[in-house]
Parts: sequence; structure tokens; C-alpha cells
Amino acid sequence: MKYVDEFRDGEVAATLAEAIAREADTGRRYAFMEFCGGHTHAISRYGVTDLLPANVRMIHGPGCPVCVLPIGRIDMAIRLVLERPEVILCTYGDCLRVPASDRLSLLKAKARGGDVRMVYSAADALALARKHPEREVVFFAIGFETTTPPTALVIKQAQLMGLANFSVICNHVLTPSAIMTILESPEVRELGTVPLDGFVGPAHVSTIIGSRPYAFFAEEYRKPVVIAGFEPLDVMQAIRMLIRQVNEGRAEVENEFTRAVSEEGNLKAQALVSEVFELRRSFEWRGLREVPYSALRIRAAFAAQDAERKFDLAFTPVPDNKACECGAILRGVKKPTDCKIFGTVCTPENPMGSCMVSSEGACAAHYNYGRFRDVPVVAA
Amino acid sequence: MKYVDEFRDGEVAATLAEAIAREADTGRRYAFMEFCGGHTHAISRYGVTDLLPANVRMIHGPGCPVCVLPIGRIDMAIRLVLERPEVILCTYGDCLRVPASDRLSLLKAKARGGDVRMVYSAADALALARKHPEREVVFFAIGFETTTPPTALVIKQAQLMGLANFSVICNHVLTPSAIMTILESPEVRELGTVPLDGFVGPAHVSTIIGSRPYAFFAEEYRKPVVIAGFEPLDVMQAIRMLIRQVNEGRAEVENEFTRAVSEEGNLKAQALVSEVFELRRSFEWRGLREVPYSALRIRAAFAAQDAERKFDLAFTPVPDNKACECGAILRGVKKPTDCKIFGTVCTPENPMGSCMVSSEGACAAHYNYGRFRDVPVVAA
Amino acid sequence: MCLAIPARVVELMDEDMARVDLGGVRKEISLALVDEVALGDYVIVHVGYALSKLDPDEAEKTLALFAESGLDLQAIAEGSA
Amino acid sequence: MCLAIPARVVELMDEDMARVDLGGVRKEISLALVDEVALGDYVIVHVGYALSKLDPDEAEKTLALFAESGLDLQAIAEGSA
Amino acid sequence: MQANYTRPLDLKRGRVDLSHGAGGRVSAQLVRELFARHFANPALDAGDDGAVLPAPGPGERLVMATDAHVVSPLFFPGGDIGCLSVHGTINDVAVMGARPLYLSASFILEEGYPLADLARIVESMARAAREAGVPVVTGDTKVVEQGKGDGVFISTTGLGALPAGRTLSGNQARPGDAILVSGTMGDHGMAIMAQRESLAFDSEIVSDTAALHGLIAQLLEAAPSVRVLRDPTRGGLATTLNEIASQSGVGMVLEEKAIPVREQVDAACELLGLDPLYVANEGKLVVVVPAEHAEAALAALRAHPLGSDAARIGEIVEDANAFVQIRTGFGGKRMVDWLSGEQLPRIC
Amino acid sequence: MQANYTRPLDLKRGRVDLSHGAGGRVSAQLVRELFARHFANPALDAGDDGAVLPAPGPGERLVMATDAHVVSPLFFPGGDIGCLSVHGTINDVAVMGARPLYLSASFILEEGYPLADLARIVESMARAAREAGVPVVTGDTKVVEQGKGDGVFISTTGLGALPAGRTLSGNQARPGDAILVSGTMGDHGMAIMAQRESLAFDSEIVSDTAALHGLIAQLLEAAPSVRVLRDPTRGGLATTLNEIASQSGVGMVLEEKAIPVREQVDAACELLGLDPLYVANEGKLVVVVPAEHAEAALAALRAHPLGSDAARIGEIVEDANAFVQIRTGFGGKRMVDWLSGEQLPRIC
Ligand code: SF4
Ligand code: SF4
Ligand SMILES: [Mg+2]
Ligand SMILES: [Mg+2]
Ligand SMILES: [Mg+2]
Ligand SMILES: [Mg+2]
Ligand SMILES: [Mg+2]
Ligand SMILES: [Mg+2]
Ligand SMILES: [Mg+2]
Ligand SMILES: [Mg+2]
Ligand SMILES: [Mg+2]
Ligand SMILES: [Mg+2]
Repeated sequence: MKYVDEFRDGEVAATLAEAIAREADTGRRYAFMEFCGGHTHAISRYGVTDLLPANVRMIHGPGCPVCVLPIGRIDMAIRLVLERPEVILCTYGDCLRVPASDRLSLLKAKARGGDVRMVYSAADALALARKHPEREVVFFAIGFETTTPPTALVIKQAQLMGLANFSVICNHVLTPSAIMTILESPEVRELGTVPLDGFVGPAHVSTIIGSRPYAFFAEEYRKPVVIAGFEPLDVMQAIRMLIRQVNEGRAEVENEFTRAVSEEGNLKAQALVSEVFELRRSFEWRGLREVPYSALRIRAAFAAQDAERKFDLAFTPVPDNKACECGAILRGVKKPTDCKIFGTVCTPENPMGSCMVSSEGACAAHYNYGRFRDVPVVAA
Repeated sequence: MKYVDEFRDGEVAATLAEAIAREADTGRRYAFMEFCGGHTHAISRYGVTDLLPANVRMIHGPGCPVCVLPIGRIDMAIRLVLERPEVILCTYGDCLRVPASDRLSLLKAKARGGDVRMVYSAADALALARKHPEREVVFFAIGFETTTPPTALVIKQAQLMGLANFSVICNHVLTPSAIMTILESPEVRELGTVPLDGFVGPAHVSTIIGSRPYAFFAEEYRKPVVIAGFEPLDVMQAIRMLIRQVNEGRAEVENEFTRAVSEEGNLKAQALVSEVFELRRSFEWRGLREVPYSALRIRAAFAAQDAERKFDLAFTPVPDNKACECGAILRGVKKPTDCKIFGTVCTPENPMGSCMVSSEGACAAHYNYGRFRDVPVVAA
Repeated sequence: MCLAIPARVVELMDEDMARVDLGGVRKEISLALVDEVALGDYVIVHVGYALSKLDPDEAEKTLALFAESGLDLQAIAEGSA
Repeated sequence: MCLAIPARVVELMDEDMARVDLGGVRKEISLALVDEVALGDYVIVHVGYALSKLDPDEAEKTLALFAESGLDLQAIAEGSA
Repeated sequence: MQANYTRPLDLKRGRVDLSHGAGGRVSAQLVRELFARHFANPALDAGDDGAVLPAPGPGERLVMATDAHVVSPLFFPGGDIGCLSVHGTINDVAVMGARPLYLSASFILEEGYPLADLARIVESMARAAREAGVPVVTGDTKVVEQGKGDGVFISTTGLGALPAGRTLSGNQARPGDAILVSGTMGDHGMAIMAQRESLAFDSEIVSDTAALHGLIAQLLEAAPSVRVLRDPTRGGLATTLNEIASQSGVGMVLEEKAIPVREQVDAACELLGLDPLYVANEGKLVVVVPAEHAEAALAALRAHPLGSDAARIGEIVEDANAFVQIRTGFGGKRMVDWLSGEQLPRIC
Repeated sequence: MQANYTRPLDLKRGRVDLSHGAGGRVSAQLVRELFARHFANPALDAGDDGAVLPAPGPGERLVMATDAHVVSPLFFPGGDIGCLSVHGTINDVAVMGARPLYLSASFILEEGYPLADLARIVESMARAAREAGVPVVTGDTKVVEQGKGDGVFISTTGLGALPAGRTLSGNQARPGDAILVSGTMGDHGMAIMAQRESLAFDSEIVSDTAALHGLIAQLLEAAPSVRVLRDPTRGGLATTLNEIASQSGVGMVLEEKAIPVREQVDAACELLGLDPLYVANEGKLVVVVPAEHAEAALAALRAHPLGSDAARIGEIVEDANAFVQIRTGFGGKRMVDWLSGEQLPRIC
């Protein structure tokens, strides 16, 4: 696969690893947060950590839209589809297994008779509404800035077509607000408590919003940001660039992913998004609690496509498991293995907290890809 | 089973057989038509023919509501249930396999996705409508006078309850008109062509209409009628009574089934039926073609419960198979084995004509119970 | 046609319903089409509805008529013996 | 998050649709969110939509940057040999 | 952390979901905590793709039989799909004259089916297998989406050992042979029908579901000349007799009065317009045996608790048309044909 | 009149209805005109409740395996549920080291399924059985109402003969052993996924469905020391390796670059967010063999048309935690865990 395989090359990785080892100052420690689950996945999947010097540590951020989706939002969708037999609830495959209240999930709601369907694309949800005029098709939309424009498009199309039986539960969230929340957390603010020397910035989010929005963090919080592609060589190169900035005392926004990300981003998509959506005053993120101005809702002009208005859906917050350390993990204060219930009560089959929900969450990634490092190899 | 087993007693049968043999005039032939499928069934099921003298012959009449249901009526129901997904079509088990056009039947329409359900009682159809307010429940009602009162009752109940999603396709037919048609057929009228010396009159139809309606035939056409129960001893006794009438030159209505049939019948049921139904000017009977004033339709006062009006259903007559001899068989002119396609093209699994449709039809009864008599026992 | 069977009323219920017994099998049926049914009566049941009551005396008489032929037979047999 | 992959446009279709190729696998996607896509262009595909075009020159430059570290390494290795 | 922890199945409130059939960790857990636990035996416990089993003794042949079980409702008076799926297949092996040795079981579960009910079914199945002495040695489980299954389907396959020299087959019936049945006809089918929402009636009818290999062993010891054995399941006695008649190219003449039918089954048939000769059995035998050994065979059947109502119901006659005739209790004669279509309650 | 005439099945326009499963004349016709016609073999033709079969040779043990097949769609590039149900079960018998001898087949048909499609499936099944030399000797067919099935489900059970002294089991892997696969991973699962309406993409990916007993025979001849054989079906290679690791109480270290995956399968996985190591195969083997015989085993696999892409992908290590580790092509290391839940396409 062109533009993919070249960025996964093991031999190049070895030379990059050498370069990083050479450039990293052995006298200090580096801690970088990759905001995105995509980076978390690449790091775990390709074993990038093994190629980094011991004094370079990666912290897994909250950048997985499935992980940060609060229980109450899934509950809302489950109630809707179980109470109203006319509803077809469609959503991306990722959302189906997210645990909700009463040991349910959308998949389990389906098993109880709810008409829940997986779609590959927002367009498929729209097509379903056209195919079943006698049903109410509700698209449960999640995602960061990357996934928002397709949702905006189908909402607009539904309005143009006068498609009365299509609506959306909008759970789209915003990357910069989440980064801000992390930077504003007491541990990060009080210098020294939590070391956070810079960010690997989102790849595909940035294709839409461009590199400019990150300038604020670099300038205001003095944190270097390197936007990087989701291939493992991209990540390594970004780490190398972050190390250089730290070494040189710079805090700039750099772009490793120039092949797809420009400064201004995708203006067409941005315009579409602001036509259809507006900011929510506040939105709950699993693991981060309420984050101000961190999510989108459907504008009044598209009220007919807003399932929350149409079906009068109410959000009821559900507290996370008390033992869950997700908040601290997302802020870089703790590691998955610091959680008492990691790998026992909390496993990918029965996740207790947001970080275990999708394979891109810090706990799930460690469980699936890394837990073998926590136990000594025992002879049979 | 009290009032059942006593009327199936083999020892009593033997004495009755002796009595019949004794009373039948060996110098003449007797031919009686049992109008009802119930009698046909009893005769075949219990082997009554084996107990009759060779000069007493039973002719199977058209008294099976399933057999006489014209293809076009089933087509109508199939179109309805296949074209309208909101329709639940319910009917008695007997109707499910009746062949319709395009090699379909209600059972096969079900296999093609139509929501066809078997009910044991008209009341179950009504209950289904109450259980599924979001669906249209259509009851495909068949039957003679016996089965009509329950249909009348549920139509009235639906109106009282204001049950807007319940309606009926009425296929109820009338016994006396059918008997008349047979008596009016040229073969029977021209004395000598077809011998028809009397009728075994309906058992359960008569519990409703009483014995009086048959007086006309006895008087006008000089045909003895003996109303008989559906147990085999009832049939034998009725035959014996018919033989006596013939021998004595009488043509009266006699009642063998006095334990359940009175002269006036069930007045309550009669009143209900005339409140809800009115005569159709004409109705097609399979095997007999159009028979004037031979069926019922729902009165205008109950139009909301009349599926034919509600869904604007049109009846399209479908000709019977050309080779089929049903008409002649029903009039006593031919026997099933006189039909060229009996037991080859036409079998119970693939009936071509009305007499093969239900096990009470003359051809099906002979196929299922009697065809072993047509072929000599062949050594292996 | 018109499958119907005599069954004994063993319980009178609300709304014109009754439970009948046939050889130990019990089923709920409707009495809406017949009047004055009492516990212990036999009714003729068709598609879940009683169509008429069964008259036990008439049933006996009919059975006696059957038997009569037997008596005849015997008498004749004896006469011819 | 945001699984997306570069794929080559092999057919432009009606209504902003296109067929893309990824390692021999072909899929219909929407170009409604990007302007001026030409046959042969690589686009980044996410949930059935192209999010942006991929710039081949920039890709080459990035790969060159990776290689640069290799060259450095080699130079150093040679230097220290 | 525990290296490989899984939280136990929620057998109280849990339901089958697609992951139980996906072949991963959850599937393995279902096998371990439910199937393997109840069926426990060394061949199954090995946990391999197939079970390794001792072969039958020298000179013996194998008998293999299979049945798909799709009964509705899944629980019925006298049993459930679990024990039924054991009995049904054991009987198909046993009527060939073979000693049933092993069973395999393949489950197709519908998404959403309560695990508690599944557990009851598996327990019942395991109990039936244990009581019959025929272990379930290998299995498979798939899960289908809701609306693409009906709770639980179980296909079982049985393996048995057939002693040298024994030949039981539907083609062995010979004119003059006697026809026996091991008990009352129609109990199973009528017990199921009584549960159908649309027909519901009250009765004490219970399914006769039972494993017949014990009864058969006793029968074959007393009457080794038995020619045909068959269990009259779907289609009832009528259809089974027609099968045998057509396989052997013979006719039959039955004596209606001799065929045992419980009063309540008879009454329910009257109510629904059915004929008990077409109603399914799951614990009964049809036996064709040379007339001279008929009484010995009958006595052997009656000596066993599962054969106490056994009866001699007719005889084989010469007839290349393979007609099954019956002398009615009324004194007439008629045919008993194959089941045509399926058994539907009638009003006419 | 003909004494027992039935009009032939309408295999062009007809559909399955409930009477095909009711056990009567129509059921018998379906068996005769479709199943028996295509599967034709003496054991099945006898038409009895069970098949009578020669037992394996002296000293041989039996192997019995079963699988329920519920694939959707029923026809896919490279095969259909018919041949799949033959291959899948033959493979489960063959990976135990046994010579597959016989198959049983149990069908659960959904009312309304076109008879023409059923006939195609049965033909494909019969062809697969014929080519494999493993006859379908007994069967059963049930029909469920529409909305209570999904076209056609087929459960097959296989019987094989295991030569004396041979022990292949998931519990035989020992530290130091080599791990081989017989070809590319993920072809079957991806061929199926490409057909799903919700994911539809175009590719030349075809299912690898195949009977592996020929390949296995060749392998075992060249390398009789083989310890474990398994076909990595549902759950893919990853799950199969975890099963073996946990049965044997050993760990594994794989070499990612060595695992063969077709380019298009790889690309489709990228598109859908899936990992080819978790995607099902239906004609591939996992082999665990002592290191000293690994190359002989590999050569034997490669010499067979079904093993031309065989590769040595890793080795068994000591690890009571039974972790499967992998050295990524990138140069790092990670775990390859059991499939968790089921494989769902991802957007994240
Ligand atoms: S292991 Fe589970 S409970 Fe613990 S921090 Fe992670 S997600 Fe939360
Ligand atoms: S055999 Fe069939 S076609 Fe012939 S008369 Fe009878 S019903 Fe008609
Ligand atoms: Mg069987
Ligand atoms: Mg069986
Ligand atoms: Mg059997
Ligand atoms: Mg399996
Ligand atoms: Mg269902
Ligand atoms: Mg298996
Ligand atoms: Mg298999
Ligand atoms: Mg296997
Ligand atoms: Mg069977
Ligand atoms: Mg379906």
C-alpha cells in the first residue's frame, strides 16, 4: 500500500531509533503525550516503545471518541431503541460494545430486541432512512473533528431531501478543549508533579482543523506540539522532533504530517460543520468529567434532524466506577497497572472505565498488547 | 369420550349393517348424497362403505367450505398480505394449504414473507388485533352456517370496542343454496341420468339453522332428507332411515341428530348472523361455479370491519383445471377415479381441483383412505 | 366440515366463557352463542364456541334406536333358527 | 482514533462519488468534503469520505527526513570507524 | 492484575450475544463454564478440534445417525430440547440394533437468549446423556443474530457399535411378520401442541421422550429375529409404517383397536381435528418381527418400564404397492397413508 | 391413477415450506430427489435411521468432530455453505491426525428459502464430499418458520480413523518447537466480509475453503513428529495460537514479517480497522513441530498445492502464563491476545 508501507519500514525504524537515542539527553527524562488513540494504537501495535530509550516515556491521552463517550449518552440511545420499536438505531462498529448502565451495551440492547445496526459510513445511515420510510432511523454519531464533517453532510442532505424519518444523536467532541483540560489539570499546572514535555498532535483531526489551533498551547502553556501521521515512523519522527524542541528550549507547533495537513485545514469541511453545528456549553467526557465548550450540538435550523429534540431525550450522568483511575491515567499521573482492578474486575470484556473501552484506550492497549511485560515469564 | 365413543361402536355397527342389508331391497339401487364433508370424512375414516350392501352407494357432496372456496378468494388474501406489510392475515388451519394462483397458497405466501397466522378461533383473531394496535389484523373467515356465528360475534365485538385495526374477509356460504344447485343440475333433474335418492343432511350446520330449511327439498324435489350426526353410527342410521323412506315412497325431512338439532335451530345465533351479514346476490363455489344467493357479506353498518371494502379488494375469478371433473363428481355423475388426472397430476400435495383440496373432498378422501381399492394387490 | 365435539361444562366463567372437559382435556370456550348453559351440561363445541346444548335424553333415544336393529336381528335370527 | 488511509482515486463518478484503490481493494467513497480531486490523486479516506488530498511531494520530503537520520547514522558510524 | 483473568459468566441475568459465537475468549469461556462443565468427560475435556475415542470391538460395525432439533417451545411437559436432542439421536442409533457409544452436539443460539435457560437446557442434556451412558464427546456453538434463529437449535450425531451379524433395516419386513409398538402413540407431539399459544388447552399429557437402547437391548435378547426397528417420530406411526412398507416393498394390515392411544391424546386430537397416528413420538418403537417370535418380543417389551403398554397392532402382507391398510374399530377398512403436508389443526 | 405418485419437486421456482420438514411424504420426497440423489452412497441409500458403516482397522481409534455452519451470505467468492460445511468438519477430524471416513449432515432450513438455491448448496456439498472422498452417510432436515432461521444452517459431524500411536493435541506443544502455517491468513473471513451489504468493497479475495486431509497426510509422512495441528478458523490465527498456548501451558514468540497475508486482505483490513491475525481461515493449518523437523515439515507443506505459501512463523517458549508474543515488522514486541468479543469494523 503506497504511502502506508513506507511509513512502517522496520529498517528505517532502526535508524530513527538510533537517531532518537543519540539526540535524547541521557541526563533527563522526556514525557510526551500522544493525544490520539490512533497514535496510542500505532505505538502499541508496532511496539514503538521498544525502540525508544528508557528515558523517553509516552503518555496515552484521551483521544479516542469511544473511550470518552459517557455512559449516560449510550444509556440514552439504548432507552430510545428499546422503548420505540419504530426506531432503527445505527452507529459505527466501535460504539456497539461500549458498556452502559445495567450491564447493557448497544450490542446487548440489540440482543434484547432493539433494532441496532452497524454502519460503515454516515451515508449508509441516510440510505437506510430512505429505504425504510416507515421507520425512524436515528444515527448515533461519535467522533472528533475528523468524523464530524460526514455527519454534518448527511444532516444537511436529509434536510434538503425533506427526509422526515432521519435524525442524529450528536456526540461529536472537540480536540483542543480536551488538550486544554489536561493542561489545566492541577497536576500538570503545578510544574514538577506531572512531567508533560509536549504533545504528539492529531493526524486526521488536523487534516480538517489544520495546524493553527495548536499554536495557543505552544505559546500559552509552553508545550511543544508536533502533528504526526498515524504510521509508526511518523510517531517516531514526531518524538524525535519533540526531543529536539525540548533540548533546544523551543515550544512550537511543528507538522510532521505535511503530506495531509496544512495550516488552515479543510476549509470546505469547516464551513459545513459550522453551518450545521454549534458549540455545547459543556459536555461530559468519560474520564475527564464535564469539559466546557468541548462538544457540538445540532443548530436549531436543523432541529428536525436532531434526535435529542425530536424524541425529547434527556441525558442522565452516570458516575464512573470508584476504583477507576482513568482520570489520573489520562492526565499522565498514573499508569494502567496502578489501577487496583486492572486485569481483574476490569478487562476488555467487562470494562469498568473509559480507558478499557476501546482498544485505543490506555488500559485496553496495555491489556491487549503489553500486559505480558508486567508478569515475569514463569516456567511451566 | 361420552356422546362420542358410543356412536362409534363396532358391535352396534355390525347389527346396524345387518339391519340395512335386510331392509335394502336387493332388486334396486340406492344412491344417497351426504352433503357434508363431515359425513364424507366419517364414511372414509371408519370404512362405513364396507358395511353397506353393494346396492347402496354414497355420493360425496360439496359440503366442505375449504373445497368450495374459489381460487380467486385466496388470491385476494394473498395479494393483500404480500402487498401490505402492516397486515397480519389470520385464518383457520384448513385454509393455509388451499392452492391459489401462481402455485401459491397462504402457507407459501407466508414463506414469501407474508405475515400469515393460523388461529384456532375467531376470538383469537380479535385478540391478535388488540395485541397489535400498530398492525392491521385481517381475519379470512370461511365456513358454512356453523362457523358463521362466531365470525358475526367478533365483528360485532370489534365494532363495540372501536377496534379500528380488525377486519374480516367474509367467505361464509350457505348450505341450502348449494343443495338446490345440485338438485337443479340437468343430470339430476332429468330423472334417470343420475340417481339421487336422498340426502344425508348436515349435522352441525343444522344445530344452527334447524331442520326446517330442508323441508323445501323434500317437498319440492321429492327427495328424502335425514339430518344425521357426524359419528359413523349416525351416518349408518341415517342411511337406514333413507332406505326406509325410499322403500315406503316417502320424501320427508327426518332428524337422526335430535340430541343436538331442533326444528328451529339456534335462534340466538341466527339473529346475530342476520344482524351482521346479508345475502350476496351470487358467489362462486369451486366446482359448482356461480351459485345465486349462496353466500353472505358484511352489512354496510359494519363496513369498517369489512376488509373487502376497507382495502378495496377485488375478486378475479380463476378457471379450474380443464381436466378436473369436480363438478360432475359433486353432482354424482362421476367418481374420482373417472378423472384422468386423479392420483397423477392431481394429488393432495398438488391438488388441481376443489375435491382434492381438503381431506373432506371426494377426491382427497378417496385418495387418502380408499385408493388401495383401485389397484389389485400385487405380489412383490 | 364443521368439526365439532360434545364436551362437558366443568366451570362457568366471566364474560360468557366456560371451561369444558373432553376425555380429561380441558379448554376454555365461549358460551356467547347459546343460552342457559349449566354446570355439567354437554355442549357441542366448534372453533372455541358452543353451538348448542346436547340433549342427553335424545342421545339415549338415538342409541336405543341403534340397539333396536340389534334386537330385530336377534329376533329374526331366533325366528329362523 | 479516526482510522483513515490514503487511497488512489481510480474512477470519478456522479454525485461527488469516486472509486478508490487500496492495495487492489476498491471501494466507493464520497468526495463531497474535498475540492478538485483528479484521477490518480491519493486521498485520505475516513468512514467512506475523503478528508483531504495527500501531497506526494510532501510525502517524499517526510520520507527523506526519515532517511536523513539514517544518513546521519551512517556518517557517524563511518566517522567513528 | 491476573495474567489471564475472565469474570465468570453471568448465568443469572446474562444473555447470549454474538461474542459467544465469535470464537474468541468469550466463546472459550462459554465452552469452559457451561458445556465442558456439564458434559465433562475425558474426550471432551481434551479441548481439541475432535474427540479421540476407542473404536468398537472386533467384528463390530459402526452406526452413525444425526438429527436437528428445533422444537418450540424449548421446554415442554416431560422434557426440553436438551434431553430430547440426546434421546432422539440415541434412538436413531439404537433402532439400527447398535449399542450407542458417543454423541456430538452442535448448538445454534439466537442472540439474546437467556443464559439461565441455556444452562437449564445444557444440564438437562448432560443428565440425559449421563443416564443413557452415552457421553457428549465433542461439540460446537454458533450464535446468530436475533430474528435469524429461534432460541436454541441443537443438532446431535450419535455413534454406535453394531454387533457382527445383526441386520436391522426398514427393508427387512416380510409378509407374515407381526407389527408391534412399544406403547401409546402421539404423546410427544400432543404435549408440544398443548403449549402452542394458538391452541392452548390443559391436559396431563407429557412427552414420552426417552432413550430406547435399554428397551431395545432387552427386546433383541428375547427376540433376536427382529427385522425392523424404528422410532415413529415426526409424521407419527402412520408415516413410519409407510416408510417401512415402501422400503421393504410390502403391505401392512393394522388393527385400529389394538393401537394404544391415551384417552387425553385421543380427546385432544378430536378437539384439533388431528389423527393420533400422525402425531410424533419420541420414546416409542415400531417393531417388525416374524410372527412366531411376536409374543416373545411383546413380552420382552412389556417387561421393560418403557414398554409396559406395548401391543401387537398388525401384520405384514404381500403388496408391491406398499399400502398400509387398517381395519377400523368400526368394522370397515381403509388406508393409512403418508402424512401429507404437515399436521395442521382443522376446523372442518 | 398411479398407486404412489408424487409430482417432482419444483427445483426452479419452488421454495422450502414447512411440509418439507414435517416428516411426511413431502419430506421423503425432498430427501429422495435432492439429498439422496446428490450424496448417493450405499449407507445413505439404505434409507434407515442411521448409517451402517465398516469400522476402522485394528488398533485404530475413532475421531469425531462436529461444526455448525451459519455463514452469511450463503454464497461467497470461493465457495458456499455447502462445501464449507464439508471442509470445516473434515478439517477438524484431519487435524487430530485421523483419516476422515464419514460425514453426517443436519440441515435447518428457513421457510421460504428457494429450492433452486438449496439445490446449488447440496450439489456443492456433494461435490466437496466426493472430491474429499468422504461420503455423507446420514442426515436430517428440519424446517423452521420464516424469521426463525437464516436460509440454511448445516451442522456436519465427521468420523475418522486415528492410526495407532499417533497423538496430536493442543496440549503437545513444547518449548523450542517451531510454529508453521500452511498459507496466507484471513482469506476466508475477508471474502465473507466483502459481501456484507454494510461494508461492500470489491476485491479478488476468495475464501480458502478446502479439505486439508491430503495436505496433512503428506505433512505427517514427512514429519511424523508433528505435535499439534489446528485449523485457524473463527478467531483467526491469533486465537488458535492462544488456545494451543493455554492447552500446552507454553508461550509463543512470533515473527510478524514471516506471517503470510495477501496484499488485498491486508488492505481490506486497513480499510475496516481489522487485524488479519483475527480473521477466519477455512483451508489453512497451524503446525507445531519440533524444531529439528521444522524444515522437513515446511518442505512437505510447500510441496502440496494447498501449502504453497507455507511459512515458519515463530517458536514455542517457556511461559506458564501462555502469552503469545510477536516481534513486529517494525522492530518492537507486543502480545497477540485472544480475540476479545467479536470482530467489528472500526472507524477509530
Ligand atoms: S483498568 Fe479499568 S478501572 Fe482501572 S483505570 Fe483502567 S479503565 Fe479504569
Ligand atoms: S382428481 Fe383432482 S382434478 Fe380430478 S376431479 Fe378430483 S379434484 Fe378435480
Ligand atoms: Mg436421524
Ligand atoms: Mg431421531
Ligand atoms: Mg428415527
Ligand atoms: Mg468448532
Ligand atoms: Mg425469534
Ligand atoms: Mg468442530
Ligand atoms: Mg471446524
Ligand atoms: Mg478446528
Ligand atoms: Mg431424522
Ligand atoms: Mg431471516
